[in-house]
Amino acid sequence: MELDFSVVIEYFPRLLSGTWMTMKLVILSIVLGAIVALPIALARISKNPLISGGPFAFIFFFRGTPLLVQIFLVYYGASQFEVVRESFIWPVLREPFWCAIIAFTLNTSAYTAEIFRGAIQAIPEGEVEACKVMGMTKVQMYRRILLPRAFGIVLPAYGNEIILMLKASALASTITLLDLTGMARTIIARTYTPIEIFLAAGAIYLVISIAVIYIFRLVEKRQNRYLGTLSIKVPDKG
Amino acid sequence: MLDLHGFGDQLLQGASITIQLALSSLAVGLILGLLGASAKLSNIKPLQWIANFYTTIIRGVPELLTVLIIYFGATTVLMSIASVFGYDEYIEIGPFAAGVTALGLTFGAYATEVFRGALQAIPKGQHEAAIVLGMHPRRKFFRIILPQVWRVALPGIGNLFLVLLKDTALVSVVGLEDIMRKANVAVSNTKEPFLFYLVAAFMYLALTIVSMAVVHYLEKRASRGLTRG
Amino acid sequence: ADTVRIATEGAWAPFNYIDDNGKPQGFDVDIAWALCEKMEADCKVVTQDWDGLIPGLKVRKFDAIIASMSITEERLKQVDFTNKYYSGGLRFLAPKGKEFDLEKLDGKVIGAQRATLAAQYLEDNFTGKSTLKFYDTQDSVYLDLVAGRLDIVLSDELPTYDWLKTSDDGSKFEFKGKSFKKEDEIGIAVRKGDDLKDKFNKALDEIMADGTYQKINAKYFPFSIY
Amino acid sequence: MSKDPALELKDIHKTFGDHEVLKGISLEAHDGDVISILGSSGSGKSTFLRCINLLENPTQGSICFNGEALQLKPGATDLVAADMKQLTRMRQKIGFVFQSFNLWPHMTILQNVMEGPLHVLKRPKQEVLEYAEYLLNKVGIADKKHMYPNQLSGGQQQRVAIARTLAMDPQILLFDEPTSALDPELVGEVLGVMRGLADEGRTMLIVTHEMNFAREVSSEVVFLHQGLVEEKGTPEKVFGSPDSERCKAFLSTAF
Amino acid sequence: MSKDPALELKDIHKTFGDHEVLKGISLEAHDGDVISILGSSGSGKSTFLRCINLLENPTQGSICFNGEALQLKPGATDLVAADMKQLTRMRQKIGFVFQSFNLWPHMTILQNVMEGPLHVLKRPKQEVLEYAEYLLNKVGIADKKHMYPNQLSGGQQQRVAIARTLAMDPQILLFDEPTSALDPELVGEVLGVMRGLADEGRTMLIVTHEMNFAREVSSEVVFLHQGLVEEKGTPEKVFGSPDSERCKAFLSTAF
Ligand SMILES: Nc1ncnc2c1ncn2[C@@H]1O[C@H](COP(=O)(O)OP(=O)(O)OP(=O)(O)O)[C@@H](O)[C@H]1O
Ligand SMILES: Nc1ncnc2c1ncn2[C@@H]1O[C@H](COP(=O)(O)OP(=O)(O)OP(=O)(O)O)[C@@H](O)[C@H]1O
Ligand SMILES: [Mg+2]
Ligand SMILES: [Mg+2]
Repeated sequence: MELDFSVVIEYFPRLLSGTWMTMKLVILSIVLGAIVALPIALARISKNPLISGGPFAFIFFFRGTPLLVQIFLVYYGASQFEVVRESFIWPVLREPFWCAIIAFTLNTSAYTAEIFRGAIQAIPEGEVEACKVMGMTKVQMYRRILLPRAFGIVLPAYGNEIILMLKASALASTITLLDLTGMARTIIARTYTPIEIFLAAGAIYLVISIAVIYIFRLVEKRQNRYLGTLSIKVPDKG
Repeated sequence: MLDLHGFGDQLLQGASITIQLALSSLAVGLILGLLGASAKLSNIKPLQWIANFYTTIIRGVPELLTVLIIYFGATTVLMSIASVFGYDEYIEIGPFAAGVTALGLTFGAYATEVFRGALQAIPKGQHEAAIVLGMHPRRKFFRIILPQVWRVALPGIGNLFLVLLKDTALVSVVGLEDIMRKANVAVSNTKEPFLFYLVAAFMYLALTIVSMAVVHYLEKRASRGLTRG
Repeated sequence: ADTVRIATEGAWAPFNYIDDNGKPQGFDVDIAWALCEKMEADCKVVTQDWDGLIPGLKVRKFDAIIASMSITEERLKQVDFTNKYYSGGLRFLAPKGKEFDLEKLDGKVIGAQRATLAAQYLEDNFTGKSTLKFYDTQDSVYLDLVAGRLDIVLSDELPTYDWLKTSDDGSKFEFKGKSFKKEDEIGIAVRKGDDLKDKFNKALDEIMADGTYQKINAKYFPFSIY
Repeated sequence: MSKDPALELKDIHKTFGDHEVLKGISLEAHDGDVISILGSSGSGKSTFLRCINLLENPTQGSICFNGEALQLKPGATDLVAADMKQLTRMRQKIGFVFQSFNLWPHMTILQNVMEGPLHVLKRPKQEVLEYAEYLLNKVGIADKKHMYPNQLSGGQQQRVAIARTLAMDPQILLFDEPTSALDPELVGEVLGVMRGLADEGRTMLIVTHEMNFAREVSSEVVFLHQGLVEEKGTPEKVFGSPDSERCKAFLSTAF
Repeated sequence: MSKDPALELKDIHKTFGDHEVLKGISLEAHDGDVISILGSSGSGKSTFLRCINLLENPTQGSICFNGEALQLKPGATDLVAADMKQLTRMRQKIGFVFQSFNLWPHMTILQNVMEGPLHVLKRPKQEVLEYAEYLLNKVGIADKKHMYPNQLSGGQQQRVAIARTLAMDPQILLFDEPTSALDPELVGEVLGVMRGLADEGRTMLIVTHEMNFAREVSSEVVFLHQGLVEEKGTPEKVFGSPDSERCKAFLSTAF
């Protein structure tokens, strides 16, 4: 079987439109995920089990189950119920795009929360004590020192998370979205040239990942010029 | 076990497939990871290039796509290689083999980085202490370095295994009868997606918990004597 | 001789589906076994995702596809087909009581299974006018129709007929308009140049002649679908 | 002002798990006192110092600051602050200099020094800036103000840490082995700065292993042993003719 | 046996990049010699010692062991062993004790000591076990044999490292500042063990900063300066009336 890359050229514009959908999915869920993650991370750090219990369970569920299951639960699972279909959230839930965003956001926020938590807890105890002896309140301590400090630590792990999210977004294709993978699969349904089209799609993903890695390296370099290297263990996603 | 409209047994069968898939991929991935790390740390440029190429590609392409490419592509590639040698029969790459290949490759790429970090974390003095005894390099690697690498790498590898466990769900897309696929079949028969996907989720969660316990046990064993007692 | 590996999809009731023992069943599967008996071949029926059927056949994962696959020009570029073993048609499907002017589906959300004749028809005729959604399986199409995410569905008439009649959800939906694309002929796909094609054709003639086919037909539909 | 001591600690106990590290330590510091705390490793010097501003929670005892008692209430295993506002206020008046500097690495030297007065005390920016520059000048690193901590040597970092503490205008300064993380060559710089502070009449509590320094600058020397005050007095007394055998032994190995 | 020196180094040079660290050092050690190598930090002491068993590859020079020359061939930037078998054999006869012990943390004390004779020399297990226990007893930590290195203090770890080296029955022992990673209190234990070895008549090369120790145990003292032997002789000579001004200066700061 010879490969025929002319189909790639022919369908390239459609692959690009899939790429755009992928970008929208990733950017939106990463941004929303970060916003959701911060309070979860802070609650998770609390020594009070009443406060940290919920976030713990949330993080555990979303990190412990496949994203594919999570998407199906949101998309097919929720719509099974009449109540949901008649409620005010249905206009959102009926859209596969928003279902994907919801699943991705919840998923990435669980991972991001762990990254934030790791970063905050990686700050050497002495630096925290330096805040305390100065008479800072908890709020001042977090706002002025710990969160800005954590930002620098978080970078490598967070860059990783974005790439993992980019790749995980391929699962949107399973709920009718024409993201890059979905578009590739649709094209293949017509042309029966899986290898050519998948390779092309893979190459596009690769280019985006490499761009993300590159950007993060740059930012990191700037950050760590002064910071030295303090990094945390990265929880990976699946 | 719940009856689940008669699909309970099938889901359990799916779980068994999922576990087999995960363990087989783990074995493949660990070997690839060690080879990859050794290649990256070797002084041989072409080996470094190959290893870098491998990890970059695999880590930049969605796992779903890797599974699809291997599934549809590997057979073609294998057969065209075989036909060069005059062998023209069909070479079977079933969903299981494709899954193991794709997930093993993925695991291996990430494990390469974990092992590389661990190898580099072994102080130079550990090597030197073996060298000055006149120890053979291979013996040094297996008796002195590897046991320590293993300890350092374990948390990272454990993490990767949890990822792998969840990635097995992707192989359902090419028709492997794992938990996810069985859940899909159950959904199409019963029209109860919420129930079955939730059950699937908890099955994965259970597998995750068991894996975490195993990893924890291994970590404890491996760090025997390494923390001040 | 060698085993003949026959692939079906397993998500296209009543033609092919997976029962709660995990075994493929349905009209296609019955036909497959009947043909095998006539050919005196050792057969194995495997399931395979729809998207993977033709690629799988081409790389010899299996030797034939009996999965209610329509004979189309595009597919003929990739594979050979036997004579038809039944013929179908496409038909729209929507909630009972809702009025549709089938000439004016602009702005509506229409669903179909990816990589089917229906999907292709929609792509050729409705791209840019209606919102098209393609699914991995026909089951998912029904799930979303029931959920209300789809206004209207285009699918093969015969399996949909079965769904309307036999499923709980089906009772809330009905066909809209006439069936079309009646020339849609369903055949068995084999690799290009494979002599299995002739063997299947011969066996098909035999089961048509000795009434086996009619018996299988009657098991699923009260009318002839040939 | 009354004649209350600036700081008065009574019968401070501290237990970690089963291990009683402090077994009842009392100490008074009046304005202008420079008190050196000596003792072998593990004798509880750091723990005691950290109990003063509740970096560690004592299990028993009382802490008075200018005659005002710090409100304590029983927690799970030890006493915790009953009034966070009061604690915060006291901490603002008690400066603490760590062995390991603990500068914030993501801020420049100047930002480190300005952080407290600007955002905790909420003083006007211009005033804080001027004062910070004055202090950095005083500890001799004004020229490094736009650099980051990791770009400085240990001795320089410790001087910044002292400036950061001074910027809060604390009434008392606590030092926990401020030079022991430094290379021998760098110790001098920091001791020089501290000597200057003593000469200014600042009230200081200093945990140190630098005997010569302690002898020169202290108004009082306290020798801790196994969680208790074993010897206490003027430097002449403690270094010259200690009563305690243990103190004698400690000093003989130290010199 | 002939009267060949146990170890004979001739004109050893070593360059790192552009920096010539050793500029031609020669040295002979006969059986029973205890040679101390002194010199300020950066003078090349460690580098020289590490060149002896090719932990560093010299850029020039020759190494003879019992009259047998170590085969060297030019590598990319320096001389590398031409015959790995020969090198391995020589290394087995030259013991090396590191500043930082380098015990293998995943093995117990006993396993650390037995590893070499058992798996490198392939001696019978029972014999190795008995000898290991004898050695651990000799260095005074027989009771710790089933513990792991990290559970021991630095001084104890260094004694294990010495036992591990002795277990190979080396003809010569090289020590690279064996006590400088230890707390002052622990130094004594290790020096005691080494003194015992010297008294037994072992051939040793010792890089050290412990002047008193060097003076007592050495049969010869070598003072390195900037990659060259600046002074050399009996301890009486070198410590008592060194010819070199630099040596004099070094010794005056050291005591
Ligand atoms: N957080 C803690 N948990 C348990 N034990 C502790 C803790 N902090 C200190 N200790 C123990 O308390 C004792 C006193 O410690 P502390 O740090 O106060 O001694 P120190 O006099 O400052 O010694 P050094 O001169 O070494 O700094 C030690 O035995 C130490 O192990
Ligand atoms: N691997 C290396 N690469 C480059 N330079 C090196 C290397 N090892 C040592 N040097 C340099 O060689 C010189 C001599 O180092 P060496 O460690 O031999 O000194 P030393 O006499 O042992 O000092 P010390 O008493 O501090 O251990 C130093 O200037 C050092 O920086
Ligand atoms: Mg202390
Ligand atoms: Mg050295």
